[in-house]
Amino acid sequence: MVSMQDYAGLKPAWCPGCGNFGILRALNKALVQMELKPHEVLMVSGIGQAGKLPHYSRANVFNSLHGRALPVAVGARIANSELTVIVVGGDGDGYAEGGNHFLHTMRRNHDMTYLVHNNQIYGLTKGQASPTSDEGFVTRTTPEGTEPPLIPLALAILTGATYVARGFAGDIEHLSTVIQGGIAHRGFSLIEILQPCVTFNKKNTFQWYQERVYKLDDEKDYDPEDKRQAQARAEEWGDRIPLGVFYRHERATYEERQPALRKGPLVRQSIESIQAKTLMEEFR
Amino acid sequence: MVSMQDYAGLKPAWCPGCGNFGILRALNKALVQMELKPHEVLMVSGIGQAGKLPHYSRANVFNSLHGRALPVAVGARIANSELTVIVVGGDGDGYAEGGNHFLHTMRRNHDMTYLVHNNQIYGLTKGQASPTSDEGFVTRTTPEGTEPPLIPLALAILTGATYVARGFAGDIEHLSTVIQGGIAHRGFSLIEILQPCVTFNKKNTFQWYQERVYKLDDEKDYDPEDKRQAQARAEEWGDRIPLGVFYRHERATYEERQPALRKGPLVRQSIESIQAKTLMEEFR
Amino acid sequence: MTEATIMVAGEAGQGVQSIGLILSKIFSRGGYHVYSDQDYESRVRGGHNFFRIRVSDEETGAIDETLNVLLALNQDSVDLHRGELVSEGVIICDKEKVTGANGSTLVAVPLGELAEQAAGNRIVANTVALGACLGLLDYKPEAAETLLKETFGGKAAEANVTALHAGYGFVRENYADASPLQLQPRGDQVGLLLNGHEAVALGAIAAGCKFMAGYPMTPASSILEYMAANSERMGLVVLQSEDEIAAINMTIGAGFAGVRAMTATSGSGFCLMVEGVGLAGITETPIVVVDGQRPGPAVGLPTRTEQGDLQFVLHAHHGEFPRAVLAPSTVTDAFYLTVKAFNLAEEYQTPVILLTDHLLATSYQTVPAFDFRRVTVHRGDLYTPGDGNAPDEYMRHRVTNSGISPRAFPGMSEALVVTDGDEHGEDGHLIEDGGIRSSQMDKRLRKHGGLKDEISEPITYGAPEPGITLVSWGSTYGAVREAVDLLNDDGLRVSMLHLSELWPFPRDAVTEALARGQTNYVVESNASGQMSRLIRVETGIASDGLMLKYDGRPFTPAYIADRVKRKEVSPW
Amino acid sequence: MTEATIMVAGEAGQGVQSIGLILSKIFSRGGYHVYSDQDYESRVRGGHNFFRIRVSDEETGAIDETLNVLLALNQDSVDLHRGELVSEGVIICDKEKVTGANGSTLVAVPLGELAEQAAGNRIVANTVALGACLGLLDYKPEAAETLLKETFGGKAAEANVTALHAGYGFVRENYADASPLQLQPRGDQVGLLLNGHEAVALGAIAAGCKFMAGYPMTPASSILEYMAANSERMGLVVLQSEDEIAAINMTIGAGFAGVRAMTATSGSGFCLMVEGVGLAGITETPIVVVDGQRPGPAVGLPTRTEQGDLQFVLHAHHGEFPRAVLAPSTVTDAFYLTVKAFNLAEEYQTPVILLTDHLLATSYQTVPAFDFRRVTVHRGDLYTPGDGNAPDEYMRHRVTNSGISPRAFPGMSEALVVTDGDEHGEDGHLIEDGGIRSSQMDKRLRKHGGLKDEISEPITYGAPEPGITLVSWGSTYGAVREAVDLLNDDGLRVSMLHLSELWPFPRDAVTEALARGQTNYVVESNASGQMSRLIRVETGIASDGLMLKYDGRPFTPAYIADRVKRKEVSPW
Ligand SMILES: Cc1ncc(C[n+]2csc(CCOP(=O)(O)OP(=O)(O)O)c2C)c(N)n1
Ligand SMILES: Cc1ncc(C[n+]2csc(CCOP(=O)(O)OP(=O)(O)O)c2C)c(N)n1
Ligand code: SF4
Ligand code: SF4
Ligand SMILES: [Mg+2]
Ligand SMILES: [Mg+2]
Repeated sequence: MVSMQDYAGLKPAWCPGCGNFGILRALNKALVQMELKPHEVLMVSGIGQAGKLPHYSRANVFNSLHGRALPVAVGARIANSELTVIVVGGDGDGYAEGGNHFLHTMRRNHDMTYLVHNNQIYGLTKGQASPTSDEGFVTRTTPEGTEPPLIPLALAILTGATYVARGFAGDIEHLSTVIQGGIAHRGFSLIEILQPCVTFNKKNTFQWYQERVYKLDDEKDYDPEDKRQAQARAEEWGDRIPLGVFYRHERATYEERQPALRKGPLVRQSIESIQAKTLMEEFR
Repeated sequence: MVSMQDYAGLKPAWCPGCGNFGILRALNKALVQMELKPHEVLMVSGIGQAGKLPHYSRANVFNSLHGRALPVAVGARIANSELTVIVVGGDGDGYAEGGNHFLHTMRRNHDMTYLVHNNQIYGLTKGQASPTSDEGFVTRTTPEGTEPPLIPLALAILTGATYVARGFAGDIEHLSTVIQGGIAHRGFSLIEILQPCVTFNKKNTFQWYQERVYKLDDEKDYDPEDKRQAQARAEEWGDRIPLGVFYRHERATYEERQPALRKGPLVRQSIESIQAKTLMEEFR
Repeated sequence: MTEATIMVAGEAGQGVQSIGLILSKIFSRGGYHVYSDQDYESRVRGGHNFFRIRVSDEETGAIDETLNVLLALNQDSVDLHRGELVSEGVIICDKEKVTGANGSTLVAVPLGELAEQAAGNRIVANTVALGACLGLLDYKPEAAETLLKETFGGKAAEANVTALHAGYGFVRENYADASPLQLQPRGDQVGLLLNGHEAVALGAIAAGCKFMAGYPMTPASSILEYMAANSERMGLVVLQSEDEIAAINMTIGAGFAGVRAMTATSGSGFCLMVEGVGLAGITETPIVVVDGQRPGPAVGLPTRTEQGDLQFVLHAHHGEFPRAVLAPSTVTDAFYLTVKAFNLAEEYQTPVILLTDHLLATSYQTVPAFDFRRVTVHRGDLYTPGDGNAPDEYMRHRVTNSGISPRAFPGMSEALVVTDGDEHGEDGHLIEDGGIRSSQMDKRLRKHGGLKDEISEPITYGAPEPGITLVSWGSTYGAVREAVDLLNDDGLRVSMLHLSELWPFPRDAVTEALARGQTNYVVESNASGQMSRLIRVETGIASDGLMLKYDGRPFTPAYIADRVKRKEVSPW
Repeated sequence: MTEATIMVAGEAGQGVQSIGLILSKIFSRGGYHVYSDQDYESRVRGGHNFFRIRVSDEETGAIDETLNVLLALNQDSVDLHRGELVSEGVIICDKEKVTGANGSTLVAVPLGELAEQAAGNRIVANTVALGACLGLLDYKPEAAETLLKETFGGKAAEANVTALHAGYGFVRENYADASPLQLQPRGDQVGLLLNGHEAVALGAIAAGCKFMAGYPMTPASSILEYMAANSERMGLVVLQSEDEIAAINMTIGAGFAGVRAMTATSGSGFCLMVEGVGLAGITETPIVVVDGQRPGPAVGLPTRTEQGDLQFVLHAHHGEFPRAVLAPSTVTDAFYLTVKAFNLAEEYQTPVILLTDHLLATSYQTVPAFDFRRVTVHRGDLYTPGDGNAPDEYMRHRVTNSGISPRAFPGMSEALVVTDGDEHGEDGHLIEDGGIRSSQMDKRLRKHGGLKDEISEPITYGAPEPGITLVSWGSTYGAVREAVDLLNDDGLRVSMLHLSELWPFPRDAVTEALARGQTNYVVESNASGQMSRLIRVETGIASDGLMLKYDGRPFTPAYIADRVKRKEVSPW
């Protein structure tokens, strides 16, 4: 039996009231409910407030560079395809510095779950613009207001992610369910999480989100297998902001396509006596 | 009067029959027809067969790094907002190495025209997979076939490019018109060009494209200002491949949003006696 | 000599930095020399922070380890820093938050209560603390009043001023004799009070930098933010890019198009810029890149200091091209060297790297007002059309004796400006020929010779015929210089050889200076003695000892002096 | 001694490389030692290419500048290379494409015509040329037949064999006496024929590399492509990533998870990998990175050779951590050093850089078959659960005397494996404390000491008490060694000091070796004498002269010998 205690990590260094607390709790709950043991889980994170999360949970951890969590996770997952790989990062980490990896990791459909804590701001570096800052948002680096934001969920649906969802740090139950869905899903899961930054983002507060979010689950006729519908909802942002699973789709994962992995995880294959001599003979 | 002779550059080092010849001709024609003089034009390119194009035309040229043409062009355009900036690169250059710049340059809507020579392969490095290689395409680096491709035009429409079009190296007249439209457009223009690589891509040949392309202009009711329609067409790829202007939209360019540029191009502002003393006094 | 060191300490979010900065300003305006450093964690709330202010009637460029006053906003601060107090030192604390100080003199102020009483709002408790601190030192609160009024407008100003007096009055009333040390305004302000990165940003604007692209990274973000804050007023374009790769390539684009441009980052970001640095090298594009060092490798300690990037920035990029590396030693230096960086970049058409660090970036220093007559703009060899300069004969990379080819800007004349990150010929178009390659390499490398002549001599200070020479560079200047004084006062014959202009390396001057001494110790904030290796390769001289520190904390004069006396250095 | 140099030359797309390679194989299989280099432009069709084959009955590791046979596929090739022929040299050419050779002996073969006659298809004209070349040398065509059958299946094989005989017969008939030089198969094959990057890839697979991520770049793509071609057979995963940043970080992820992993690139790509190299350093993750050098800066000359990245790879990354840099000298070396790279990476849990270059990567060499008994796998200190090793006490970065902390792999036991690109404590979690920081830095840097002991001594060769020592490294081995022979034959006392294992630097051995000689010249393919600077900083010894070449073309023995004789070196 796995319990919340198993996932109790270091004391978080986040600001009191930060949305990240809810995310941490929701993630731990999901792992507990799925009966995953900490050593079966690898959390890979980038740099930022979000990127610290793995230290505050308990699992295998690779806290990498700003923007590079995805490729590190890809390498680890290819090396050991038995690991449950959870990738954690912020909006700047994932969509600015890491934007290129974001596109291509989704395209390849690696089997992992990517949590993007979207506070629409750079938290750790103290309040600069993010690619998801609302248009016209004034920050320390954008006195004239920010450019129109990227639309990550729509990008994800377009680019090949096979589970695309949104949660809200203020609704831990729902978020935890969405995360469980992502982990259970075979393929790349993107879960964007609305995460109030109580210190630097005075616009998109708990209340601001609370007033706007609604659940796709509650929409009758909403079918997450319908790509067109999903794309339209993914572009919805303003008075109403949808939560839940936007899109779900089955296709072969990268790992499934690799002949070398049919024999099991790479890390379990002995390398003591590789048969490379036959290759050498081809150079005669 | 500007003539084709004004745009005659070095002898191209491309393979005989390469689609790039048609693109070069179409671009030069567009510039001539728009009566732009070579010194008014800055061509910025990346590295690859496509990236060599500016050497074979005649203008100001910055042939930069693999994947980095866009940011170089952005800097140059901000410095001198009178320049007509044309950016040239391949599919690998633009969508793999340069993927992150692609996203964010479109988001900011810099006023420039980006020509992506899409031969669905890496030409200069001799035949590796590209992000636009058709799914399952076997190359030197992908013996098991490539992953599903990115869908650049749809990404562009989603992300904020304001003129999104496709041409075909085999239809110089049409391509030249599309390029003229892009240059005339105020904002970021993405023009993807179907460019057969006669040496390394034995699938997507002139004939292959010829059999599939059709023109959006010929579709009645097609309205390039309708984003939904544009997105649907941008995802169309297979038996039918649309050419022409997918999407056109007006919004402020990055340069228009900059207060500092209201006084004219930065490069024309004297820097001999900057009034920084007042700033200094604020540190008393 | 009057001197005091005051520390403000507490959690992130308690206002340590703002109290510290206001105190620094008050003393600076009062005619004192101030040097303030900061210590904070990579978090936004909680943890432990401090801000140390050294106030002196003599020039100072380093912090002192011992404290006269500790303004403790929580119990942790008392526990952690009590030991640093001089024997007659005093702790000012929030009566509600601090429960004891075990033997030290404690000035317990009910900050919240006083704030509430005075201004009806606990929000101004920090200003009460400020007042309390001034009260303790018996420092007239008028300057503080003015400052508060400037900082806060209207009503808030009033509340703060009231709070200030509440704190001041409370201490004067209850603890008038608590501190043996008293400070009084000395007279007119000596100059400016600013930190190293403010000086860099100001220098850049003064030098005519019109475009900056950057991606946030501690401690370099402050430059980007200062430039952004002043962009409209000063006619700059400041762009927060998607990543550092974009930032440097945008900078190159602007430099190519004829605009002075820069970017700023720290180690990780510099890693991502390396390819661009080389692109600027081969295309001969002027750019200025600030690398604000912090402890590495990788993310390291994001809010600490180190001098661990020297060898990296000297050798960053495959292949070879000329560059200049300038490492400002002081806030003043940061200003003038930034101006110099822009001039060198344009005159030699090559990247110039400004190597700062977290210590210099975030430490405030009282400095004389900058002399704008010393800010001159040298744009180097420019192409002018006409008179035997037919536009169609213009070649961007013409081979010349100096290696410098006249620059034209695209679109500014009929001359076509062509360049390439591939090896190219004089006309800028790509080539395959080995001879042309060599001639372009030679041409570019010849610029190293010119650059070499631009480098100022290193600073020497202290005993003319020293037994021991301390060799240092960059931000350690103040600490080493003061250590030299301490050691000479103690009867040792010690000198300093300090470099701020690092590359091209001033080989002859360093050789000569080292020859004058007997023993040389290199003092640097890194683990492998990077300057010591540079000296070795350039002069053949091996250091007699290395004093290395790489815990992320700055050197202090006492630390250095102490180790020199005990010969506590590691071998080469 | 029998020896000949044959050049195949023509446009890109004419099949220069395939004729050259088949000829090389024929001679190698015939018992000769072969060394072949390639010269081509950064384009796919057109321009000018050549492939030079040196055939000798003695071991050889470099090319000879003079040609015995020039197989010219177009007129350009005749015009460009006629001057390189020895006085009795012969040009074989396509009668239809070459109009004259101005004095040289010309064997004009109607390639297309013969192809058409023999096989009904002009496509096999190159095989006619091949036959013609063998005919000229009177070299029995049986081996060529076998090879063609292996290369082409079924019908195509037949056509090619017929074409071969057509060319062979034509020349034997019409030009039997054209060449004074004749070659005959000597006997059994000496060993293998392969190029440096094939050897690296083979070494990697033999060493147990199971994952490679890479982004195409000349000359490193060949490794990625070889690995991909053999991925299914050998159970490897090979991933062409979106960029080099992804490639190195994927490699790190796999290394962390317990799989031997590598990436390969050239200078520009290495620039983008620098941040990752440091991440591997601070997280103590084993990775192998190949940097296949080509002339820089930036894009430079993409298809040429240089040794311009040495100082860069030594210092790439901000901050400090241990690394090893190995620069294979020969194809044989490339194989064994790759194996060593994987062992060092895992034993010392740190990045190992294999520094190759375009010359080594693309030159084919006959080498003895690799001895797989010398391929041993050392995975270093591994954590094993149980027996006082409770999983919940496992700490990834435990401080040890050697600096090496036992590795556990995530998911392979109950031990949690935690690491961080931030500075961290023994448990891998991020920290702010200066003491922990220093202890982790010290721990990591201690691994340098262990690594140092693993480095093999440099190679010395030639005169035991030399007047002149030529110092060299990496791919120049063959050329320098032969130059030493030439010079000693000419009566000079010359020796070679050659390094392939560059870092940690074998300081004592180099100091000692240099002390034995009088004068030392450093020979390297770059413009600033990068090895010479490394020697200076490590040993204090300055070079007496630098022989530098940076036109993208390789050194030849004659070039070196000539310059040594004329003392044509540049000063330090
Ligand atoms: C290469 C690099 N560039 C920049 C940084 C500095 N940096 C650290 S976190 C961060 C952004 C934080 O924003 P986000 O990713 O949204 O995370 P948050 O703190 O908001 O959770 C930046 C720019 C870095 N560590 N490395
Ligand atoms: C940083 C970097 N990585 C890799 C390369 C090698 N490279 C040169 S061109 C190219 C790809 C060419 O493909 P594409 O961009 O599609 O252009 P094409 O040749 O097909 O026109 C690559 C990988 C490089 N020059 N720089
Ligand atoms: S700064 Fe914002 S994101 Fe960071 S911990 Fe504080 S509230 Fe959370
Ligand atoms: S390789 Fe392909 S893209 Fe390159 S020049 Fe040849 S045909 Fe064109
Ligand atoms: Mg954020
Ligand atoms: Mg392409």
